[in-house]
Amino acid sequence: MIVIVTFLIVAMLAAAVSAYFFRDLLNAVIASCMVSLIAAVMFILLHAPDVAMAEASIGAALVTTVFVIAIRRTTRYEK
Amino acid sequence: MSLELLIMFAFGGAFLTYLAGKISSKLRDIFALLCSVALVVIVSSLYKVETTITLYNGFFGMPLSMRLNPMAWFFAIAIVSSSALVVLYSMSYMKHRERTDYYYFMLLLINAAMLAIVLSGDLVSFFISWEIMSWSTFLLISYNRNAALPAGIKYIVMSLIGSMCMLVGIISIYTAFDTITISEIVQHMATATAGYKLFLLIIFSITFGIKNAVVPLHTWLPDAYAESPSPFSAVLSGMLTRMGIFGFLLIMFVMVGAENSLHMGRGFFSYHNILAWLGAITIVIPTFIAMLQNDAKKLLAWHGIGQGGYMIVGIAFGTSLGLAGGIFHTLNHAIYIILLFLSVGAIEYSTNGLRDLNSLGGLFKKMPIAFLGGLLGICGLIGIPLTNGFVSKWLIYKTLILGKAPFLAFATLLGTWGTILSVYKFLHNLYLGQLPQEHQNIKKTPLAMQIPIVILSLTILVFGILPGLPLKSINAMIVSFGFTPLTVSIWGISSETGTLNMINIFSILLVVVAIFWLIFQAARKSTAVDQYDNYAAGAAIPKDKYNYTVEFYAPFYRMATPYLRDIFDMLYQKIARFTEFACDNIRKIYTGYVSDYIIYIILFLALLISAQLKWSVF
Amino acid sequence: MNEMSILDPVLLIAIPLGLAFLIPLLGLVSKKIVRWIPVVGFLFNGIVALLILPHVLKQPIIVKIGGFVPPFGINLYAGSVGMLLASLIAITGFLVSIYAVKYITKGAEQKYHILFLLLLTGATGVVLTGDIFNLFVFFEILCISSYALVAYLGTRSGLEASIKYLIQGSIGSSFLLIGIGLLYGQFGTLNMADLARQIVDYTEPSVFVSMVFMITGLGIEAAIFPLNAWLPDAHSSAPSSVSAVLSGIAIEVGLYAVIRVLFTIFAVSNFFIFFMVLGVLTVLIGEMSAFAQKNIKRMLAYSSIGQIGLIVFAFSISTQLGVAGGLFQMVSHTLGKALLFLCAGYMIFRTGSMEISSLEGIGKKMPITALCFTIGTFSIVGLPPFTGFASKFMIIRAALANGELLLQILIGLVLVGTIIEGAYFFKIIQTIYFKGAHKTDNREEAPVTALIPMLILVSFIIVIGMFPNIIDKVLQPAASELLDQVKYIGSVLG
Amino acid sequence: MRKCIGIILLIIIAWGILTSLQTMPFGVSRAKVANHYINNGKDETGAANIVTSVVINYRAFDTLGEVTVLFLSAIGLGAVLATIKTREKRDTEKASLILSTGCRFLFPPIILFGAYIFIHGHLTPGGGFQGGAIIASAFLLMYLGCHGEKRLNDRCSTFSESLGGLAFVIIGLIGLAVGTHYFLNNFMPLGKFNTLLSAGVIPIIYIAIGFKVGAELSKIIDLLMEES
Repeated sequence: MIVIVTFLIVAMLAAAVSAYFFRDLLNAVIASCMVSLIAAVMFILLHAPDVAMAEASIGAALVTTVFVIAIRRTTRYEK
Repeated sequence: MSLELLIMFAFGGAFLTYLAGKISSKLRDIFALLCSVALVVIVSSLYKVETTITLYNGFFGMPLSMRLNPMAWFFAIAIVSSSALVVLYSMSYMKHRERTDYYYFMLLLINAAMLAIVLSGDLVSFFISWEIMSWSTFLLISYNRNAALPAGIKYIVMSLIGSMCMLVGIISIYTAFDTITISEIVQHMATATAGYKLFLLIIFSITFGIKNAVVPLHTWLPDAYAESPSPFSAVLSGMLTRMGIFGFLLIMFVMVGAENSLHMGRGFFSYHNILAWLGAITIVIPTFIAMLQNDAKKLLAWHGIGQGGYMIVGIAFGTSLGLAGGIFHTLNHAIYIILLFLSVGAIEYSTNGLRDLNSLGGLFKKMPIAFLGGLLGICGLIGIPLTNGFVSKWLIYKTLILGKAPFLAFATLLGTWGTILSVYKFLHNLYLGQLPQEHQNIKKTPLAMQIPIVILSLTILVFGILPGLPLKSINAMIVSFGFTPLTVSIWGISSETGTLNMINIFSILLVVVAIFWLIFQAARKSTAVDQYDNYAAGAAIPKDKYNYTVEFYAPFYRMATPYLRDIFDMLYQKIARFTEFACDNIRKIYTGYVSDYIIYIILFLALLISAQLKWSVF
Repeated sequence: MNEMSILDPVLLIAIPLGLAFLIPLLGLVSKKIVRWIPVVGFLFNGIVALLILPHVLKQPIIVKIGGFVPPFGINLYAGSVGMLLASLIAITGFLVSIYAVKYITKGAEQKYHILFLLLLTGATGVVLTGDIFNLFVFFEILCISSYALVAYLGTRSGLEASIKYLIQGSIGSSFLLIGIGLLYGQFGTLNMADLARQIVDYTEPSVFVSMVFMITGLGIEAAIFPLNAWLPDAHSSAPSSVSAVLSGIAIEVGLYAVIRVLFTIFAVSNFFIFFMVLGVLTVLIGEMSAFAQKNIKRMLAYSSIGQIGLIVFAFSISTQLGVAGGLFQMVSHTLGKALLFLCAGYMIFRTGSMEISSLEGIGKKMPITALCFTIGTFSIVGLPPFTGFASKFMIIRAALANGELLLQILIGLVLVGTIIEGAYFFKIIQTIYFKGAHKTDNREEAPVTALIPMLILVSFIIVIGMFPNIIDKVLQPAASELLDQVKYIGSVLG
Repeated sequence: MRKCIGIILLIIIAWGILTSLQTMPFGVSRAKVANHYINNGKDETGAANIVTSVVINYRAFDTLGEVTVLFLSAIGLGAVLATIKTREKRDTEKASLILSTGCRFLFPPIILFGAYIFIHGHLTPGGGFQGGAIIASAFLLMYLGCHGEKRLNDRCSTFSESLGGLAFVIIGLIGLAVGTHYFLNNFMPLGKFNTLLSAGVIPIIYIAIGFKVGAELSKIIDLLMEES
């Protein structure tokens, strides 16, 4: 169990940090989507399935879409 | 009851006049005149009445009251009668101007506010009326547009500074004594410390000094007088500015009390002495600056400042004679300066707005009534015997000589000499000398403008010959301040060193004048020639040179200009410019970049956190 | 209590919310009805609030939402302060929504009315709630609707201002949320009274951290000096009817929240000197920045900053008089600034420009509007006999009452700010009436729907200015309510 | 330079938060309010899901506010986007048959799942918000997978969001009118614990919220998609 949690936390941190460093904004969005997704899993592990549900659908799906739409309307690469 | 009626009449009349103007301008004129005449009637019916009424308790539970006493009545009658004359005058003067409804409304509102000031029995209603007066004055000063706009701003900013000082003073009185009623404050004042009294005197002096244009605070006045419509200049100079004198009387002799305010400080550095010296400076410098003016109204405006100095000297000297002189001079000044502004206004009306002394002249024949007004006005201004100015100036000189203040006396005399020099220029350049060609066919002065001039001219003579009429009620006022009463007769006044008796002077002068007149009549040999009928060395003088009054005091002008600059005005301008500069730079805090703003926010938060966690400030 | 249940303060929030939800449905039926929905809603609110107001002066009404006893459920605290501000919000909202009936003609009208309704509902919620998280929720409603309304005109400057406002506002919201979270972590409750009770005997300095977070978060909406950079842009690019409520209501409500947090929850007394200096800085910087403006709405917006500074100063005197003065200043600023923005709205509409120089001759063109504008400026500057004077009088009185030197110096600076304010407002008045040629334009007065609210506001300004006793009866209990933490805790928790 | 200052300031703020957090022991229940919810929630509200009992009963007012916030963001977005008219047609590739068929196939189950979540909000984890979000994700799938084929019915979404909100408020007002006169009072019988028809008004409110949230989130997506 502890291994899984550690792995998830490391992955989450890695995704968060890489979201900061990506010059390609689309990649950054996907990375932040991953953060949300892992967070959802973590919530399930912490016995909060309802929060997990919200996080998965809103954090991972809807927000990502909104970001992608925004990128589509502007530029893809950070200056 | 009649006090409430008076105030309601004054304010209500102003509003109704405005509404009447929406119906017809004739109705408005008549209504305005009726209102102001009715006010005169009501006020004069209240002669020797002393009452106090409470208007309402609505202002934070403070009783707002009105009270009538000799001082209030004296100022009230002066206000209402001068405003009635001015309204009458305006009926013709303002006829073809725009926005006359607004003009009358503001004029009557100012009048009502001044009435409320002098009648107010407590400091809050005093302040409220004071402020109504200030902002409505601002609105009317700006009426002439263009050059009037900066004048208005200058006026209102200085006025606001004054009001804020007064507000602080009033509220500090309220916190200290828990009352705003003047009569109660008087009783409490005994318990106050000398320092507190001095604080009150100074902070109120700033307000009243600004309004009365005592020298370092005078700079709003010349522009404001010169740029307002002439009838309003008359009100402004005659009564509105003198609300400052009313204020000085109120704070020095009513609220703080004569025995306190005249013993504040030691020797030269006592409050009233410094005030008297400021008054003396106010007499001398503006009077000489007046000499340099080429604008008739500006010239009068500078004299307005200078004459204010006499009043200040008189009341600051603090003897019953001086006080009487100061107060009487306030009234006299009101009469002759209104007269002068009205006659200048008449010229302005006839010449379509000209008031430049260099391009006018010889209007004596064309406008005899205006000339009469101007002549008697400047006689009063100088203080020639038989005019009212003489009596009050005599009282002030006498006070200063009796009070062993040679320097002050010299200053007042110096002021009078300056006055003579400069008003001669005024009189000469307007009425005497040659009439320029283009003014041969000027408009006639309408009757409505002539009547006030005549009435005021007569008043100057009446008060000059029978000074006892107003001096009686001034005497009552002085007694109410706790001074020893003067012995006043209808012809004059007697003091411990000499008696002023106008009937003697009058009869002597009458005889002298009659003799001179006879001599002149008998010896008259001159013939009248046309102004272009003159030659110099056989050649006609060029037309533009014929008016020898142009640059009347040119040598003096060249000599004195460097010393007679209005340094205070320059200083204030500098401060104003600096403020503007500072404002412009402060604005740049808001850079327009969100990142900066976020830094501000985070900085604020971090500062507070570290202040607490590191140093436990809170 | 039984006859009061008809007049439950919760109706002030529930009915406008319901109406806001109803608008899209009505929009399907008729576009015209929609315009009148906010009018109806705030008329209702105004009546209810004024009916409740006398009841709460002695004893606050504690509304238990869902019937759960605080601190377990959410409660509304309808005390004198809350009801005073709620009535103010309802009245202002009513007047401004009448104004908006004709004024808002472009864009998604229906959405404007929803947003407007919700903006003021959020404000009402903030002033009535007794629960700190509930405060956050209503605060969000207030903020989000203002973000959207600022950008409503869709101009470039509007969008830019909205984005700036959004960024800073979101930072504020998250700080507020962090603060609330820390408090909940420390005390395990969200009820204000319960929190206050526990904080009284809690000595850890870290409680201060949560307070600072909350103050900063709320301070951004309240436009206290270093946090107010969003305001000039936002208030000047919104439609004028929105600027009126943003300036008149939104920042006041933000300030109310700051004060509530400071006075009731934390009751920190030695923080106030700092706050007072901040208030004076806000006054000076606001007024000085306003002085140099050429754009009338920006000038009004900066002047709002100055006024907020004055209110902050008054509150941080933290005496009965000072707090009452601050509340009074809130009332007079709301009335005055709403009036000014409403007038400016049609002036700008008629001249087609926001430059002050373009207002030349508007006094002839729109005499009534110009007159209302003039009265508004007089009231804001604090000239009698208008409300601004009465409130300023009270504040100066409060400042001088203690005889503290610091207070005297600070009030002096505040008065310097007032003089600067006077200078620029009087300049505008000259521009309106006395500048420009003597040409006689044909009259283009604002429509009746705009004039009615203006004239009502003017009459309020004059009546309250001449008879401040009317409102003083509410201000005194309101001030003692804010200052008396013990009574607050007692009346909520029993 | 600016970055350095920013980082230093943020470190100070983090330090502040950390000192605060140190005073809270992790995992230890100190909150008496929370204890009350855990111990009495079942009896007072009749909901098997304690989270739901808090969200829809104890703190229903907050929930009403949050629903409004969501409503606001949809309306606000609409209001802002309505004024910006920069619609340009872009060339989009049509989705492949497999993708679009798959999406169409998945659409009803996702909707059903969302409905299940909010109908059973008082019994199982989740509720109106989650259910609504899931429904919105179904619409999102349709927009992504079957480009431009199926659009949200404007009238229908307006109806459901308005009626959802209205239902919430009206139920609250009924609570004020009947029984103990409290706004948002759970005035209906609590029913048999742990059955579908229990917990009084909670399921009704949750259904309303579910419809409302679903409609609003879908609308936001619709607005943004339409623009791009």
